[in-house]
Amino acid sequence: MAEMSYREAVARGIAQEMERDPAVVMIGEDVAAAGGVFKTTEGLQERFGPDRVRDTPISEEAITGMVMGAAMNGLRPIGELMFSDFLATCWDIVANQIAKTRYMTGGQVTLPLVLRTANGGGARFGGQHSQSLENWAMAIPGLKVAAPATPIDVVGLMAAAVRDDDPVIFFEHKKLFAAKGEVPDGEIVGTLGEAAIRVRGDDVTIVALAAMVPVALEAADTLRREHGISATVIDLRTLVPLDTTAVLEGVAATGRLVTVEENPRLCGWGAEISSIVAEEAMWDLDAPVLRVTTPHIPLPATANLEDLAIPSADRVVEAVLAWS
Amino acid sequence: MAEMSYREAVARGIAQEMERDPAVVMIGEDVAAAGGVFKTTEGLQERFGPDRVRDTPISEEAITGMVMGAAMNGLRPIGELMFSDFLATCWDIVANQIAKTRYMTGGQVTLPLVLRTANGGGARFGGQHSQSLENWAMAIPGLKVAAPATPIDVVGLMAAAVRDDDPVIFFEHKKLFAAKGEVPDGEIVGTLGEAAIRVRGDDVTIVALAAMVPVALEAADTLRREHGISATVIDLRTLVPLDTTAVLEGVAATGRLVTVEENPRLCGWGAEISSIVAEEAMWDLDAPVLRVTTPHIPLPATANLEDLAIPSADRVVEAVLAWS
Amino acid sequence: MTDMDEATRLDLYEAMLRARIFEKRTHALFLEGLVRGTTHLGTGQEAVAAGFAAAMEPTDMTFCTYRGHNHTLLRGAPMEALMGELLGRETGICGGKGGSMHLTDVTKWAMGSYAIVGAHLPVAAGAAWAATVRGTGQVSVCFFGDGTTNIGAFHEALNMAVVWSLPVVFVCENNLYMEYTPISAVIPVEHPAADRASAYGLEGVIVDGNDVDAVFDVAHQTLAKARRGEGPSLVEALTYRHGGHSRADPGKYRPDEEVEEWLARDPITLYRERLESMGIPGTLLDRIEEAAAAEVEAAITHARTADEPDPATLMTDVWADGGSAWRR
Amino acid sequence: MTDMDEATRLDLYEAMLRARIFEKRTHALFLEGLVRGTTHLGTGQEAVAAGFAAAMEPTDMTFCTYRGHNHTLLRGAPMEALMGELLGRETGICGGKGGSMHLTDVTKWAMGSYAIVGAHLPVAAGAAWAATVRGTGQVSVCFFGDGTTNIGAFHEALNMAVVWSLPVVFVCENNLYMEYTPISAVIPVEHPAADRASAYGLEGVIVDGNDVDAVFDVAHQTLAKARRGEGPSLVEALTYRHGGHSRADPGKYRPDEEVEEWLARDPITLYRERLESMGIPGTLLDRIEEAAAAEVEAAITHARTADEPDPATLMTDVWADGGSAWRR
Ligand SMILES: Cc1ncc(C[n+]2csc(CCOP(=O)(O)OP(=O)(O)O)c2C)c(N)n1
Ligand SMILES: Cc1ncc(C[n+]2csc(CCOP(=O)(O)OP(=O)(O)O)c2C)c(N)n1
Ligand SMILES: [Mg+2]
Ligand SMILES: [Mg+2]
Repeated sequence: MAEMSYREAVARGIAQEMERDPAVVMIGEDVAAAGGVFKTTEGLQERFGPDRVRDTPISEEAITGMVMGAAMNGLRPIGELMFSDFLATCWDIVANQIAKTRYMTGGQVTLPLVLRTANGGGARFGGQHSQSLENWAMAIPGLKVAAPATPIDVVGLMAAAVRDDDPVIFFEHKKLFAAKGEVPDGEIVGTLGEAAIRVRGDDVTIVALAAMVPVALEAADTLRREHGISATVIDLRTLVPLDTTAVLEGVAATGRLVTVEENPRLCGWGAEISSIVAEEAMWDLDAPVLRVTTPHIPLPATANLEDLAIPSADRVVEAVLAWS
Repeated sequence: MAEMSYREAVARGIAQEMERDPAVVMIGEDVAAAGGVFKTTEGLQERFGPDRVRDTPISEEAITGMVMGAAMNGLRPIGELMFSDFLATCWDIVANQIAKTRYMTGGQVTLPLVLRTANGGGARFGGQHSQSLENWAMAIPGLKVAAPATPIDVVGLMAAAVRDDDPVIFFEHKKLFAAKGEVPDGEIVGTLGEAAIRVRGDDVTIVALAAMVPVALEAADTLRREHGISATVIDLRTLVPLDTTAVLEGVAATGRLVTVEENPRLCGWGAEISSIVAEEAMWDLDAPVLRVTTPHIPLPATANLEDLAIPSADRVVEAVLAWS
Repeated sequence: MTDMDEATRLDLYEAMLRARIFEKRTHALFLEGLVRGTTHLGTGQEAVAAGFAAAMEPTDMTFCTYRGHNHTLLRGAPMEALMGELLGRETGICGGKGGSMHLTDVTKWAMGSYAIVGAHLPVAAGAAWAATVRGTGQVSVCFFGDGTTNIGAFHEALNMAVVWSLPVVFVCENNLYMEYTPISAVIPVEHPAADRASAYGLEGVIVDGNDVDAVFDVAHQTLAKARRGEGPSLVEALTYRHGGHSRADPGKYRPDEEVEEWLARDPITLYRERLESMGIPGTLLDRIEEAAAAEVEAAITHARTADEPDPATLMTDVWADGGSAWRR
Repeated sequence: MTDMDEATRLDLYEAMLRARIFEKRTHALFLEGLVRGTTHLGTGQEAVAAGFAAAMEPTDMTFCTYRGHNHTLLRGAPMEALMGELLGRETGICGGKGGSMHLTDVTKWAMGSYAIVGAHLPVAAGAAWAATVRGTGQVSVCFFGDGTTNIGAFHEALNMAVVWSLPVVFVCENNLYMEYTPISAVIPVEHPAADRASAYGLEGVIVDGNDVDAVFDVAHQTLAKARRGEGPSLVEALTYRHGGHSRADPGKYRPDEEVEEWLARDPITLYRERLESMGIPGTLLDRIEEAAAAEVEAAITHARTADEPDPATLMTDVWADGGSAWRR
């Protein structure tokens, strides 16, 4: 059992899988010799060699397209997109090719691949390097979507993603890289589609993802201490598969639901969850379903504005109190 | 007053604006000499000349990037993407550059541009040429989104889009190209953000867009004739700005809401509307909000499967009856 | 020039005829409304598909476009299953889910027909990369059109494939047109592929795409180069589509003289003349043509009489577990 | 060689110094934590920005990258407003919303700093296209790095700009590295831009990017060519960044000899030597340097003492109406 940062957990998870299976390879910009611009892949090239861990040109369509082709011919490749915002530069390969090829070929083509990417705001990088794009991937049939919030989940979900026979978009949150957590020694393998109940409560269910999980937990703590409101906090961990069972059970138990999304409001993952609850659990609700999101704006660079934009524990508390 | 097809209305709307304002220009693949692969731009090059209506290479990033640059330097360009699926090939330009530049520059850059594209299924083209992607654009702050359902709205919304000082993604539905409707002579200018109430009823509100509008109307008709249920049918016409007033009034009046989306389920525009209603009008609801969507799958090519996938009037009727 | 025996030549002739008749009948079925949606025929371009398919090893991989009937068929995909797919039947090679633009037969290493211009170039390179990592000795062959040379993915794939010295052969079928616009209107060079080769440290290889022997020869050389570990080639095959771009397009945007000139260089007629001049009896060649025609009719009958896909298959094969569940 | 008077030369020297000192102090402020997020400095590459800015007409347009402080400043953007943006103040040129990677001053035709590699090449071409349609006589100048030559947008923009014969000058600042990876590791040619020029029917123009006179001269020639309606140019300027890629990167992945060699070719030192050899008194050059330093300190003081942006501005300027409403 060792304490380890979220950043270190990325390399640990990848190493565990490369160790296990020679078919696992990784490519991306500055991932090999330099160990990644976020230092998430440090040591992997030294350990697994230049054939299995390789630097690429600045060619996102080539990176993702080659990962797809490699998966079609016997490898289990991992591709890195340095920032999730760059998914847009290869979205055709991801959303139109990788996601649809199995279905369009009647199941002939299997694509066991992972696309990893640094996601999310809070780093003052401005509108083109700060987006939370889990909902882009969630909207595409044929893609699985993971977004861990803790070091142990980074390792476990990375293993699950690499072992899964379907394409997985794996979002690593920049704001969490430095966060530390206990990670047991030995092999760790998680499960795609299982949410984690981080706290159990009776009054309200708060659903969050990635960097919004600590925000939700802080809000739950404030609610308990200052307002005597006990909240269940659900960390979805993956959006596809989506653990609707955990969400619906939370709603049934508490009668209230608040989602906390880092993405801009329109068509975010919280909207999907709200619509599922409105459709299937309306009679369980004692209050409207509230969504706390970044407003529907690009993210500003400067600190005071960015901090206002991204959901804070205070905004979550307000949302809960609005109906108490 | 002349009867005109949806297809002809596209060229009519563009011509009206090119006639009025020399800054309006149009580029795209096969749009000029050939008049467009869907014949939606026929006659425009003859009428306005090769400098204002121009064919491009197969270079979607160049098409959209050049449209952006032209808008920065005094033109009001219209760019065509032959199929909306190809938005993925230039999504960085659209979602990261065009959408965000005004905000990131503190309002310095104005981008009065329109990106037109043939959208939607039902043509047996298969998974890469049939998608309904209005929700992709809706999810991006900084983009306005229009998706007309009738020839007169094609003309009016095209004019509104061209005259608007913000970027507008204009979805023309393939399935509607042959549909005819009355279009008055003379200038027609619509408004972005105004839904149309196509039918008024007391029992349920059905919200639809583009090719789902005729489907909703057919369902409303069946409900009236066969089940004595009277439905309000709202054609949103634009997703951004979103006419939430019309939707909330419909819900308040009928106490029931069904959305009809052609896109695959997850994170569709109906989810956003459902979440708005769950948040703001829950107490008005007498029944759960139901979403009728294409299942969360890529679209199959063959007729019998594609017809099963895309929402039909029967499925809308079933959804309404589920809670009657 | 690779020396070829008569048997190989007859195979090439037969291959081109199978493709030609398949496309001719497909077009008729489209006009009849039996093939729905769209078709993009390879009529006139058979020599490129036949020459390469004949030179490839069984486990070499083919990546092609929506104009991919020729390529998929000539890698050995069963004709009934291809026709079944075009007619959208449950016997279709993709169960009716793909349609004309997505013919695929992985059992024959026909790794897919891709309908968005340029996307499959990096995919073909990736498959070739896997071949090197796994030491399988396979080569990827990637077919695309002249218009595809202007899209970003072309540039990214060519550069990366060369830098990594991957066993992939990029074959540009230059048929002079994109959909309705001539390639000459949108490039500042004469040869869309060959004149770009030096940007990737490659030599531009141009071949008469209507001379199946010449294609076969270039295929041999470039495949051998790739197998020797000497990296990619970029081949520009000069050819022409006899019909329009797709569906019922009459192709009226093309000057009559140009069309006539190219029809006069029909790869099949030319090859028949060559074979006859080599003393191969016309009767033998006729029998090959009759057999091909019979095979196509049989495939059509098989497809026509097949059922539509089971509605339940709408929800299958999104995921590797065979299903489409997104929740639990 | 464009003949230059002493005044022009002194302007070039001053320009490089203003940029150099601005970047030097910016780096210090970043390490102090006053500049947040990230910075990508142009230190060492000033001659490219200075040479082009000096040759451009006031309404010519500049499109640059996240490494764009030099370019935006030297087109005439007010230094306080640039420093204000780096410090995220309400006095910032973008009101604090853009930050280091998005410096823009449309009043000076500095049309933006773009942070996603390659995207601004077609945008610059589009602005040039508008100039031709409207007959404004403007030229677009688009700066980007060596690594950018491998992304699809580069290829699409170059091809289209040449086919449409647009007044745009593409300037590749080849500083030998992408982030931490040398360009030589990811291209099969020697010159990332120049060796690709022929693919677009252009001649490859290579210039010593550390010789401001040479850059000024190439700028004159390529701008004039564009203004004559003779279309785009692709210029590869050989230069080097003195520091790391961004933020606190020490750039340790670069061999010491290489760094020393390039530091010895510091564009500013070289130019000072040239000016002195022409008889310009060192005292005059010192005064220019002192004035530049004073200007930068004043800009820093101005920025430091400015307020943070009004929280209300979070919701402004998504739309042309000044607001951010998505519903009605
Ligand atoms: C990215 C993209 N843009 C546009 C299209 C529409 N389209 C389909 S085929 C085609 C022409 C392609 O020309 P070429 O590459 O020469 O191939 P050919 O059809 O001649 O075989 C176009 C523009 C597409 N499928 N994908
Ligand atoms: C599409 C895209 N991929 C990756 C990045 C991350 N990135 C930022 S700068 C950079 C290196 C660019 O190198 P070069 O073009 O030589 O410009 P330089 O930084 O040397 O000025 C990379 C990879 C990006 N911003 N955009
Ligand atoms: Mg062609
Ligand atoms: Mg560089």
